[in-house]
Amino acid sequence: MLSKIVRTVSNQLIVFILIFGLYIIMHGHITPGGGFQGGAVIASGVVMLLVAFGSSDIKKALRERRLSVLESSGALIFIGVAFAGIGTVFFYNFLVGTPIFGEIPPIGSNSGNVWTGGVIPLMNLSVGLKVLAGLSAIVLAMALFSSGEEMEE
Amino acid sequence: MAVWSYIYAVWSPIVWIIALIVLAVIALYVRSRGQKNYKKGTRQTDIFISGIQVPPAEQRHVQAHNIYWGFFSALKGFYNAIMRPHTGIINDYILWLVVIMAIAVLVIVTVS
Amino acid sequence: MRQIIGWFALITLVTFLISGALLMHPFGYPPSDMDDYIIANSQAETGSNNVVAAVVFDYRGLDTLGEATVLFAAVSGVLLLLRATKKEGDKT
Amino acid sequence: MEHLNIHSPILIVALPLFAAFLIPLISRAGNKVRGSFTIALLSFVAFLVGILAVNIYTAGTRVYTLGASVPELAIPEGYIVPVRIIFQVDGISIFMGIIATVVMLAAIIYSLQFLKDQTGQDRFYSLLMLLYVGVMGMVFTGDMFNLFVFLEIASIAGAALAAYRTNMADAIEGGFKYIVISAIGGLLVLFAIGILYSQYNLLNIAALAHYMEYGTLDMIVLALLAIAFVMKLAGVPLHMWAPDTYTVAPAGTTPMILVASYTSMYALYRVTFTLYGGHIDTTAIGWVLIIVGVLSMLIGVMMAVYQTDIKRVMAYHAVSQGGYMLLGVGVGLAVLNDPAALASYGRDAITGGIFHIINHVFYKALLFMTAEAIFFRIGTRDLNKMGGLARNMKWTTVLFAIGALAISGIPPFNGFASKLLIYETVMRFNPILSVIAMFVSLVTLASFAKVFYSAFTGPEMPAYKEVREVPKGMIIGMGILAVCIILFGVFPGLVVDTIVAPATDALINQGAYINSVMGAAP
Amino acid sequence: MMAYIPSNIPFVAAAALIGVALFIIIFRRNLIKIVMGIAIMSSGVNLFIVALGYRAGGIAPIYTEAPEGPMALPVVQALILTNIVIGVCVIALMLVMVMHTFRHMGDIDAKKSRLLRR
Repeated sequence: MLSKIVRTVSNQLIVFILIFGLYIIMHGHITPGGGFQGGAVIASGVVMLLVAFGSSDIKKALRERRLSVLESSGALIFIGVAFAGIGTVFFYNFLVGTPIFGEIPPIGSNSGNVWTGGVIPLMNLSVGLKVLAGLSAIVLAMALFSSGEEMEE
Repeated sequence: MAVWSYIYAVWSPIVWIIALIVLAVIALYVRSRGQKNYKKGTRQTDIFISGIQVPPAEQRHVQAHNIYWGFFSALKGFYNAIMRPHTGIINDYILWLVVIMAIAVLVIVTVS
Repeated sequence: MRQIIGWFALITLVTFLISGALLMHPFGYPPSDMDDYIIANSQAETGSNNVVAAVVFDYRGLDTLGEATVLFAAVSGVLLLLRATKKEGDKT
Repeated sequence: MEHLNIHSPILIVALPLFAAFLIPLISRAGNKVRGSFTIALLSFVAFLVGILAVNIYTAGTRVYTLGASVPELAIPEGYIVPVRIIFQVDGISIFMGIIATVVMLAAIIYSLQFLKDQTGQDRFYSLLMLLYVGVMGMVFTGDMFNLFVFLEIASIAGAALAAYRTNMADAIEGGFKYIVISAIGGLLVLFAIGILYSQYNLLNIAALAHYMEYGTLDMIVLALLAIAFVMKLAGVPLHMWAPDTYTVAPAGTTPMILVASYTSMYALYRVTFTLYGGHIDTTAIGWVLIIVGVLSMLIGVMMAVYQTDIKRVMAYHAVSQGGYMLLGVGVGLAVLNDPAALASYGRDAITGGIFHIINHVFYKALLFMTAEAIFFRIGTRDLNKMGGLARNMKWTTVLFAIGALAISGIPPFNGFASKLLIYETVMRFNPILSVIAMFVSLVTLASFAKVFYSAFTGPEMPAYKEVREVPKGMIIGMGILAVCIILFGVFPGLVVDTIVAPATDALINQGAYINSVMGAAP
Repeated sequence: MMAYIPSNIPFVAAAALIGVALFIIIFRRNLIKIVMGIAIMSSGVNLFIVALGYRAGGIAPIYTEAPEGPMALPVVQALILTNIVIGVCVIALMLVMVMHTFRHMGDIDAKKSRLLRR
């Protein structure tokens, strides 16, 4: 556990990191970024908390089991969206042309519209969930192991 | 289906199995012609090593390490040679990879 | 001995890799049959302004699924290796 | 049904993937639920593999374009090259798929009992499924980069599984060696893929083969790809990781890691036959394969005789038997451009080499499982400490004997069938190679006689008086493989004609593979 | 060939980076350093592949408020995105195994902490 200044600052900062990560995830189809990048940003916020508060405190808040469930569900949503297109072909972008994320932007340079991209925003979201849970789980597990604490099974 | 023939040979596992059964029957017949007056557990079936004390059953088992001892000692030079590269160090495994890959690149580029 | 062989092989291999790099198309002028199609059609086919996102999640979606799978495998592996192994009757 | 048939290539990969993601959640309902779910799903996947196999043997190569508006639309309308990832399943792909599925079923049934009291089971089954996904993806995909991704999935899952027994230092060491080797091999493969991409701006194997020019860069790529895959399939002198990893991996996973290394062999064949076929000097490359094969056979078997760790003996034999496959296919490759020799013995040599893959995977998986059954009961792998186990473990003894006879090439088991094919054809190519192959088979028999003698026969050891037979589930898992071994040995002609000959044709016939994708190009 | 040298420097740098990584992996016994070598090698391959897609004067392949100009190739960027994640995963798993090795053997020297040989 680090000093009080670090703890307070990181407590305030985590909100901004979360918002920034979510922005990167949800705007992945119109601006640079995407699920992996945003998930990594949020996971780095978790690592910051881990450094500031020490692994034993974080363990109480972020149960490894919860992270594991979050990760599994992210992966399941991703493959589920891919499966949903199997009426045509696996991974078919079936949402293009529908009201949900289905608008087609003007071809060529344009100002960007969030309601485009078909299944891409959904996949970004699921991958973002998966990456943030996965990377946090890896770092948390390694921190707990090296500090000699047992993980819950 | 069971007979499998191509250019050189005809191989039929069914015929082989039948031959095996016939041989087994012959062997059993020959065995049944043997002497009947041998009894288990008497001195007739005891181990006899020219009068030396026979060790107890647990120590009589030849350990895996000692099997084919003659083979290994005859091929000592060969085994020393092929044991040396098997160091078990991960760096050496990668070194082998790099060496073989360098040779392969050289050979392929110069041959073609 | 090991050092000499190592250096020799390394230098040979890297020489070939570097000469290969020099033989490649000039930097900045790549051939682009496949990519031209994607750049031209990604907006109409997927509706995504970000062409890279269109490639990642639509044209090469299975790679991304594989990548997510790799991450899942790594997390599973890390949690498997760092598990608590003190349960009764647990044979090593 | 029709729908299942159309989508079967992707379902075979995606359903186990789905299961792998679901297993950590489902494990909360208990071990029984997870076990039955896994078995049920795998049976369904096996059924799909059957459907796909029948379809391929009747209708030829299957193309499945992911994300296109029609599965068969490999190239976008009015364009010249494929853009999307394409699954391309032909004879040899489905052949490898059948092997992986049968072994996976046996391994899961075996593991259900084997791991009953162990910790970390949910992760274990999840990773085992991922290993299966990696293998199936590698053999089904028609895309270079996708091949790399699935290779990495198989490597990571395999390494984590190999290090499963974290309480043992050697298990960690074996897993570490496997992942370092895989990572470096995978990165070199990726580098090679990058060079290919820079030249042709393509990633599809068929399209790359269509546009292949075979310049200097392509030669470097060939060397990188071939040697990386030779290392992953444990060919001498890049085999040293194999004994370390196979020895320590728990029983259910060792056969799957073995299958994963033969998947690399499939990738090697794919590269030499399909990607570069028609350009390379096949005689030279064929001789390279033959030399690697003969070295693997000889050094593998000589090292195996010396070992006293039961799984290490078998691991070195895996290296040695891999040499047979390379020898058979190498002879076929060496005469690929000589139609007369190819028709008279080259084709049969390739058939023998490929047939040996399925035979070897089955009996080696059985042998690894029996070795782990012994470990399960007596807690050691050291042959020096064993003896008299046949008195208490009768089924294991019988199953081990079947596997040992099969690997030594004793008729009527399946090892003899493929070895006979290899001896006969190699004899016509070069008699000395055939004699070496027979000698190796002889030493194999000697080595397994040693294992059988020191583990199963002999007086009853006082320490092992209380040893019991292994549970029924494990025997069923091994029994599946034993039945396959006997059936394949008794009906070799049937097996060769139905599943191996299409695989050989798929390898030799490069044009058909290219045409199934590039045929639509204007 | 010589004419390409100035323009092909990124490819040469990537190849050199791979050479450096192989040097580390071959000649350094410390397991952590081997892992570092693999990380460097991964970076080298990533650099190589992403450099393949650069177009002279090109812009990022994103149509939102895009200026005029040719676009860099998008596929390579997707490929290295995949490879970066794979690299992270492999390295995480390797580090866990090194931690276990240290716990068991009390050493991370490849020569001293080996049980499996011959």
